[in-house]
Formats: sequence, C-alpha cells, structure tokens
Amino acid sequence: MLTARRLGKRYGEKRVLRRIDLAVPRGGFLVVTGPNGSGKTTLLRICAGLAQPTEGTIERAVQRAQVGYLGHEPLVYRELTALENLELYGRLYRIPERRERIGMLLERFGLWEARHDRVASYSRGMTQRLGLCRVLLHEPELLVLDEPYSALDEAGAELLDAQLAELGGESTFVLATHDPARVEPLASGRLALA
Amino acid sequence: MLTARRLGKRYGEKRVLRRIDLAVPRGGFLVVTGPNGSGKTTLLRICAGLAQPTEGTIERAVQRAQVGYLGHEPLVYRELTALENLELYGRLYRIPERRERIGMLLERFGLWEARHDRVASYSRGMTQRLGLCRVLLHEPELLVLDEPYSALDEAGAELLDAQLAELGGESTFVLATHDPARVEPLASGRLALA
Amino acid sequence: MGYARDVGALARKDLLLELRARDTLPAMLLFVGSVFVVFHFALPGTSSRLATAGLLWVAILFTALLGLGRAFVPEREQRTFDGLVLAPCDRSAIWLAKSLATLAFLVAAELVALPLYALFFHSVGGATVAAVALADLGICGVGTFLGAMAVATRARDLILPLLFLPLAMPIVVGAVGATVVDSPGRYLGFLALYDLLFAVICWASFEYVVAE
Amino acid sequence: MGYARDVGALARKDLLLELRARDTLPAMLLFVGSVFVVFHFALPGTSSRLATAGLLWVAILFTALLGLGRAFVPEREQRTFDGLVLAPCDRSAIWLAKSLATLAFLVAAELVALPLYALFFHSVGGATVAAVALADLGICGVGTFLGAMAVATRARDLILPLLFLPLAMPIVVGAVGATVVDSPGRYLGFLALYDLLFAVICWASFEYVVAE
Amino acid sequence: MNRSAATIQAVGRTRISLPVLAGASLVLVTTALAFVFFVAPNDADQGFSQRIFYFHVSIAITAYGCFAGAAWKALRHLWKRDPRADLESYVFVHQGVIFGTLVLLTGSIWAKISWGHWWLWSEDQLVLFLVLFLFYCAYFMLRFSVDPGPQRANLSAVYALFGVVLIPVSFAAIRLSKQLIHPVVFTRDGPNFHGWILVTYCLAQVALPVLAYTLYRLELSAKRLDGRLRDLREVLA
Ligand code: HEM
Ligand SMILES: Nc1ncnc2c1ncn2[C@@H]1O[C@H](COP(=O)(O)OP(=O)(O)OP(=O)(O)O)[C@@H](O)[C@H]1O
Ligand SMILES: Nc1ncnc2c1ncn2[C@@H]1O[C@H](COP(=O)(O)OP(=O)(O)OP(=O)(O)O)[C@@H](O)[C@H]1O
Ligand SMILES: [Mg+2]
Ligand SMILES: [Mg+2]
Repeated sequence: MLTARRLGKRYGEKRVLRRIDLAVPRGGFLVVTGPNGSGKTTLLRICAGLAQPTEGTIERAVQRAQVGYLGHEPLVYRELTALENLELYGRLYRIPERRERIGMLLERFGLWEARHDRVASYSRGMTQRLGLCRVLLHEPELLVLDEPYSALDEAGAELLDAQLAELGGESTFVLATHDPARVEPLASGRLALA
Repeated sequence: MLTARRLGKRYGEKRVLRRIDLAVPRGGFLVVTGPNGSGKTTLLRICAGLAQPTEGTIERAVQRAQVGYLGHEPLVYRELTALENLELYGRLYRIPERRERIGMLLERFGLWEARHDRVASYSRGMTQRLGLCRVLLHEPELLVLDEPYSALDEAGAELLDAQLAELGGESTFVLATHDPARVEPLASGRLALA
Repeated sequence: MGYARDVGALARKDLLLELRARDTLPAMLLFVGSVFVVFHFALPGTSSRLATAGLLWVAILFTALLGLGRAFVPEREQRTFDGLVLAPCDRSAIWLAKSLATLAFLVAAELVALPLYALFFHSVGGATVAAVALADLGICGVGTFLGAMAVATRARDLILPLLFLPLAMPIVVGAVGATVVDSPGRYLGFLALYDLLFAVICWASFEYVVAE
Repeated sequence: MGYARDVGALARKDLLLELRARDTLPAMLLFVGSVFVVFHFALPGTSSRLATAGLLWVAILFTALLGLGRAFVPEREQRTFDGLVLAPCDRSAIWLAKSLATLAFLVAAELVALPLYALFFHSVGGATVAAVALADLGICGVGTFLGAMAVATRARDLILPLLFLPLAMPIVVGAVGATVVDSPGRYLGFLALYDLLFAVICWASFEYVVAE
Repeated sequence: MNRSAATIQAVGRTRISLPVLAGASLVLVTTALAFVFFVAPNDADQGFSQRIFYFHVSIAITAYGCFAGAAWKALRHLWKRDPRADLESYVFVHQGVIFGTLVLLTGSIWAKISWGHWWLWSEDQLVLFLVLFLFYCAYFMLRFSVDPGPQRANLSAVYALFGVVLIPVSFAAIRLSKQLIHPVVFTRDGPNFHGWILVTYCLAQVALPVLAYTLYRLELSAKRLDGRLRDLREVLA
C-alpha cells in the first residue's frame, strides 16, 4: 500500500529524515514514534502526499481521494460552522448521501448540538473531534493520523479507539503518537525515529 | 491564594460555567478535569485574569507579574526566533540575569540548538516546550497550565514532572488535564467539571 | 460537470467567509469610492478623456490589488491550504474558484465605481463596460495565481504587487485604449487574447504552485 | 523609566516582525508612491494649492489606514494578545509601542511621499512638515487604538475605517488648513491640542480595550 | 461593586415612574406643538415654514444631550463597574441616533424651503453633523460585531467616550476653518429673539428632552425585561 525507499528530507541545511525504509501492506497499521522534533510530522506529510522527500522515493497504491490526513492543525475554517466545513469537504470528496453521513459523524463525535456554531468558538477538543470527522468523512483507504488522541478527553479517546478498531484491517493506517501503548493492540508495524 | 465564589460564565446565550466555588491555598495544586467543552479553558482563563466571569467573584492574592499562564496557544510570535521571543518576555517581566536564565531554560527544555530558528519552523512539541520556557521564565507564584503535557514526548513529560515537583509546595498551581493520574502525586485539590 | 461543482463548492466557501468576516469587499468599496470622490474634487471638470480613463484604470487596478492581497488570507491564517491540496478535485479548481470569488468582489466594487465615474467624469459606454469585463477576467486570473505564489513566500505583501504590476501592464494599455478610442475592437480583441493566454498558463501550472 | 523600556521592547518586537515578514511598509510605500505618480499625470500642472493639499492629506490618511489595518495582524494571526495582556507592563505601553511602530512606518512612507509631492506639485514648507508631524501623531495614536478595538470584532476590516475616518476628520481639516494658509499657527495649535486630548483618552482607556 | 449591591442602590434611588414621565412628555409635546402652530408669530422673511426651527434646534440639542448621557453612563461602566451602565449607555446612543435622524430630516426640510436644496456639501456644519451622525451609526456596527459580554461592554463604553470628545473637537475644527455660514443663534449677545418666539422655543426645548428621556426609560425597561425573561428561561431549563 505504502512503500518508501531510502527516504530523506532536509530543510535547507537541516537534515530531518535520513534513509527511512517503509513498507505498509494494505490493512497494515504503522505506529510512528519518536521524541519531539524527530520528524514524525514530516514523515507523515510525505506519506500523505503533502510534502515531497528530498531523497529517496515513496509510492502510494491509492488515489488522492482515498487518503485522509489529520495533522496538528484541524484544516477547517474557523469562521465557518462545523456543518459548513463538512459540507465543503463532502462536496469536494463527492460523498454519496453527504448530509446523512455528516449528521451521523457529528452525532457520533458529540458535535451535533454545536453544529451551527463557528469553529472559532469551539474548545480545543471539539476542534480535534471536528478534524476527525473531516478525516473519516470520505472513508479513506489510507489514514495518516498525526497524534490523533491529542486534546481528546477519555470518552473521545475511547471513541477513537473504537473507530480505529472498526476500520483496522480494512483501511491502512500510519499513526504518529507519543503514547504507543494506546494503539499497541492494533499495531502491525512500528517505526521509531530518533 | 485564589478564591472564587459562585463563578459563572456565559457566552451570549450559552452558559459554560455555573456556580463554581474554589479555594486554592498558597502552595496548593488544583487539578481541573472534565470532558471536552466542559469549560476547563474558560475557567483557567478566568483564574489567570484573561477573562472576566459573568457572575460571581474571583480574587487572586498575587500581582499580574506573578502569574504564569500556558494556554492552548503558546503565545509566542511565529516569525521570531525562540531567543527573540524569550528576550521580549524577559524584558517585559524585568527578569534579573535575563540572558543567563533564558539560556538555562532553553538548554533544559532541549531548545538550545534551535534557539536561532524561527518558531514557525518548530515542531509542535518544540513549540510547546518554548511555551513552557515562557511560562517559567519569570518564576511565577501562580501557575495556570492548560493541558501542559500535550504534544510533549516522554522525555519532555518527565522534565515537566520534575519541574512541577520542584516548584510544588512553593508555587501555586491550577492545572487542567485529561490525564489526572499523571499529576496525582502532586495534587492537593480536584475539580471535575461536567 | 464534476469540475464545475468543485469550483462552485470552493467559491461558495470564499463568499461565505467574506460574508462572515467582511474582510475584503468593504475595503475595496471604500478605496475605490474615495479615490473617485477625491479625484472629483481635485481634478478640474475639463480633464481630458485620456486622463480620466487612466484614473479609472489605475483605480480598478489598485482596488483589485487590495482584494488579491487578501484572497489567500483565510487559507494562510487558518492553515487550511493542506486540506484543499489533499482534496481529490483538480488543483486548478482551487485557482478558478478563488479567481471567481475575487472577481465577484471586484465586480461588486465596480458596480459602485463605474456609476461614480460616470457621475463625476465621463459617461461610460458599452466599449468601456466590455473592456472592464475583459480586464477583470485577466486581473483576477493572473492576480490570484500570483497571490497563491506569494503566500508561499515570507514577504507576501511585497511579492504580490511586485509580480502583479508588470504582468498587468498589458491589461492597462489595452483597457485604456478600449476606453478612449472610437473603434475599440482591436483593443478588446487584445484583452480577450491576453485573458485566454494567461488563463491557459495559470490553469495548467497551478498544480505546481500549491503542491510541493 | 521602566515604562519606556517596556515600550521599547514592544516596539522593537514590531519592527523585527516587519523586518521578517515585510507585510506593511512595502504596501504603504507602493500605495503612496503610485497615488502621487498617477495624480501627477492626471492633474494639470496648475492645480490650486488647496486641491493639491487635499490630495496630499487624503494620500497620507489612506496610507496610514493601510498600515493601521495591519498593525495588529501578527497578534491576531498568532494569537499572542494574551501574552501581552498578561505581561506586567502597563497596558497602555502596548498601545504606545504599537503606535510608535506604526508611526515609524508612516514616517518612512512620508519620507518618500513628501519629496514626490514637492517634485510633482508644490514645494513643501516648514509649516507643512510640522503639520505632517503633528497629524502623524494623532493618526497613529487614535488609529492604533481603534485598530485594537477592531481586532476584537468580527468584521475587522470594515470596522476600522468606519471608526477611524470620522475621528480623523478634524485632523484633515486642521492639516489642510496648516498647509494652505499663510499663518498656520492656529492650525498647528489645534492639531497639537487634538493629539494631546486623544493621547490622554487613549492612554487612559486602552486597558479596557485589551482586558476583558 | 457586585450585582446585589447595585440592585439595592437602584431600588434606593427614587426615580420618576414611567407612566408619570409618559404623561408629562405627552402634555409637554402637545403644548409645544400648539404653541408652535398657533401662538408663535410668523417669521418676518421666512413665513410659516420657519416654524420648523423650533423643533429642528431643540431636537439637535436633545441629540447631543443623548450622546452626552451615553458618555456619562459609559464612564460609570468603566469607572464604577456599574453593571447596568452598559445597557443604559447603549440606549442613550440609540435615542441619540434616532434624534439625529430627525435633525437631518427637519434640517433638510428647512434647507429645501429656505435655500432650495435638500443638502449642501459646501456647508461645513452640515457635513460635520453628518460625520458625527455616521460616527454614532458605526457604534452599532461595532457593538453588534462583538459577542455580548464584558468585552463588548468595554468597547462600546470607550467608543461612547471618544464620541463625546470628538463633538467639541469637530466644532473647534469647523470654527477654525472658516466663518460659519450656518446661522448662529446664540451669539455672544445672547439669543437674538424675544417674546412668544422665545417662550415657544423654550417650551420645545423642554418638551423634546423630556420626550427623549421617556423613550430612553421605555426602551430600557423593555430591554431589561428581555434579559430577565432570558434568565428565567435558563433557570427553568
Ligand atoms: C449639528 C446639528 C445642528 C444644529 C445644532 C443646528 C442648529 C441650528 C440652529 C440653531 C438654527 C437656527 C438658525 C436661525 O434661527 O437663524 C438652524 C437653522 C437651520 N438648520 Fe440647522 N442645525 C443642525 C443641523 C442641521 C442639518 C443636518 C441641516 C440640514 C440637513 C440643517 C439645516 C438648517 C437650515 C436649512 C436652517 C435654516 C437656515 C436659515 O434660516 O437660513 N441643520 N440650525
Ligand atoms: N518548515 C520547516 N523549516 C525548517 N525546519 C523545519 C520545518 N518544519 C519542520 N522543521 C524541523 O524538522 C524537525 C522535525 O519536525 P517535525 O514537525 O517533523 O517533528 P515531530 O516529530 O512531528 O515532532 P513533535 O513530536 O514535536 O510533533 C524539527 O527539528 C523542526 O524544527
Ligand atoms: N468565544 C466563545 N464563544 C462562544 N462559545 C465559546 C467561546 N469559547 C468557548 N466557548 C464554548 O464554551 C465551552 C467550553 O469551552 P472550553 O474551551 O472552556 O472547554 P474545555 O473544557 O477547555 O475543553 P477542551 O478539553 O476541549 O479543551 C465550549 O462549549 C465552547 O464551545
Ligand atoms: Mg509533530
Ligand atoms: Mg481547553
């Protein structure tokens, strides 16, 4: 599904990634760990196709439409409401039964009541939940999640556990986290950056 | 140190906090928990003096200069370097031996190498570390920390543990977190919002 | 068909954002309105057709620059560019939608500007309106493209006019010509050609501007 | 003394940010320069002193508005206002520092604008320079204050000119007067009075604008 | 000062009750109208139409009074943290803008009659009033683009204070720039009219502020009722 060979990335003089080899099979679940500034986000952005490696090659066996990326930023417009944001992405991804699916996700992630509020007025955890809704909206085959548990409360984290377990084996995951124990049962591969 | 009586806060029609009573003694350590959107951030902003309650009263037995607030945002300028940011705050807080202290903090939080880089190029955990440096810079008596562990790697979290333990009993803490177990040994009071 | 729907969804988002934050259109209206009012009081009534046509076009150009400078501000401030880049739509749809949204603001500003111009200076004929329409297309298309390039650099607000003004010179020449002469056909043709040419370049190369 | 150091540290930060991002000054320079160049070609050489003085002042006002609109953009985009509000310095220092930074940009723009004006239109005398200096103080002081107010609102870029222009009217009246008449003393006095009066209110009430 | 203390103070302060006020303003306005139309003599050179002057001038002064009231309440909000002052200040501005509109209307009518134009851009005084009027219109823009809360109250209050400083400064600017073309009634020698004209004018000048105050109290109590209803609904919910 995802194959990288001798990946390297540098910003100007600074080398961030060095000779990374990856092979994530379809349905695989790669957990990326590493201290702050070790290049997890950089690697995940390359996996999602948001950045290009400066060395080596990466191959994705899926279309762009089948990739879901959750980064440190929720990638939603703060001046729009949750509904409007999901509507936009729903149209762009051509989701069938768009409205129903949006409603279902908002309800599942506990944002239904707040769906008409501007995202700017959301709490941090609510924004993260909205980011998750956005990522799951189009049922991507490849999910690239950068610290998806951050800012979530216990209920939210369990919800995410359940979502990951439900999709596990079916979708392919690349997930960066500082708490690998949490996703241990699902993991099929590990990559520790240093 | 911090006394609140029948605190309430609402945004327009929406009521976020309702009849909160607080009494944190000098050297106390209040842990605030609650699900996403329960009002932790709102309460902490009120404690730090960044927001006013719409009902009830709050009293702080310290000057503004003695308050340190770490919110969801690191409150640093992304176009400036770590050093320039801390220099600015060091001047505003009139830190004696400013440069030495800045150097010490940067080294302790592992940012010394990156001190001349713009914050925009920092990883998320590095930005959080810089936010911690900023908060600790002026050795505040009242520390208001909103999910300070978020985005930190294991080493960073242990560093923060050590810092909290070192200051515990001396400074007063109000700390919001989704992982109360982590600060359990230090906690002298708990507040669970719903 | 699908392409048009993507463009529609993206442009709708920009209009909605403007409706919420009212960041762009008021500034453009205020600017273009005050330029004309001021010039009206500053210019003696008998200015040459050429001078006032030049004025009209400079006003339009700078009003557009105002709007273009803000076109990508929401994406930058809220760091949502990644979301658009990842979306399965053709990347050129992002450019087209943003151009259309900017065009909408520019046209709205001109709906105020042209009557004011007619009131204060010279009457506005069909050729002028046609020139305005054609020039608008070129200005918004090229300008949005450069705006997206400028967002990627650090000195955004310096870069945009620096790149844009030279590229807009042919538009001004053609447009002033079309406004002033009696048979503006050639000038209008030139403007249309410019639009077509640059639309094709922008459309084909926008991909490389947004994706790394 | 301590107050001055706070203001210095804050203003230094703003200048540094501008140096890095070059967001404000290039736009101001470009605007004011092109206004004069365009008017030079549009206005016949023999325009009245009053007309060109009006032009000068409108150009300065709008250039300032451009800078003022961006004064609080870093704080807003990077949400650093809280950091400044929490700092132990007197809150009015934030206003003063931001005003000084904006003033620096405005003066830099005028160092280009006034020679251009002298070149194209009328010579610039001591009274004009004094009027510019006094007006700049008022414009930047009041404008920065309103800019901080506007940041807190939803329609920022609409609000700022709406609030600012009425408040700047007395400045324009006084400044045009000082530029045109032979004995500008009264006008300069009026401008100084305006500056003083509004500096005092801004200074005293800025606290309420930034803190809840 | 906390809320309950403020309430006690409000109860303790004697206020004219709303019905009495309404009655008084009704009587005063009708008397003033009667005087304007039946008692005051025709103007020597402007004839009947000059009668609009009684209202025009007193409405203008009432509008300024409202703006001053708004600033006073704003000061109370900022200084004393009087929890009711924000709403009161807002209502004063609202009344001021309503009366300002009336100034523009009556002034325009008068201008049409005596100068033959609805509006003259060359009249600095008119433009000045328009600018001030727009300044206060912008108050609403400002207020309604901030979410309700302490910050909105602060911003509105500061703005109202700016207004009350801007008014004299603008007048000074106009006076400086040229001799007033707009007629000046209150010259240094005192009012240049006498007898019934003076009586009628004074009557209108009393009636309109009382009317404005009545409207102010009316709007205030309606707004307060809204707030209480909202609180009540919340308690029930
Ligand atoms: C700033 C608020 C205003 C004040 C305090 C004010 C005051 C006055 C006063 C005191 C007079 C009486 C002059 C006399 O009896 O000789 C007057 C007359 C007049 N006002 Fe106003 N006025 C104001 C605004 C306006 C506006 C906005 C307009 C027009 C739209 C206007 C149009 C007139 C006209 C046409 C007259 C009669 C002039 C004449 O007799 O030739 N005024 N005003
Ligand atoms: N645009 C950039 N320019 C220069 N350096 C960069 C840029 N982006 C990231 N870096 C550097 O690359 C390194 C890796 O950053 P990255 O964000 O990938 O780390 P990370 O593993 O995600 O860390 P964290 O756990 O803190 O999120 C850091 O040292 C960072 O400073
Ligand atoms: N400016 C605002 N306008 C309107 N509502 C707001 C505003 N700020 C916060 N809220 C609402 O107040 C509630 C509490 O928000 P707050 O940020 O305090 O939650 P929190 O406990 O910190 O949550 P999290 O764990 O997600 O950080 C949320 O429902 C949020 O939508
Ligand atoms: Mg990261
Ligand atoms: Mg929070």
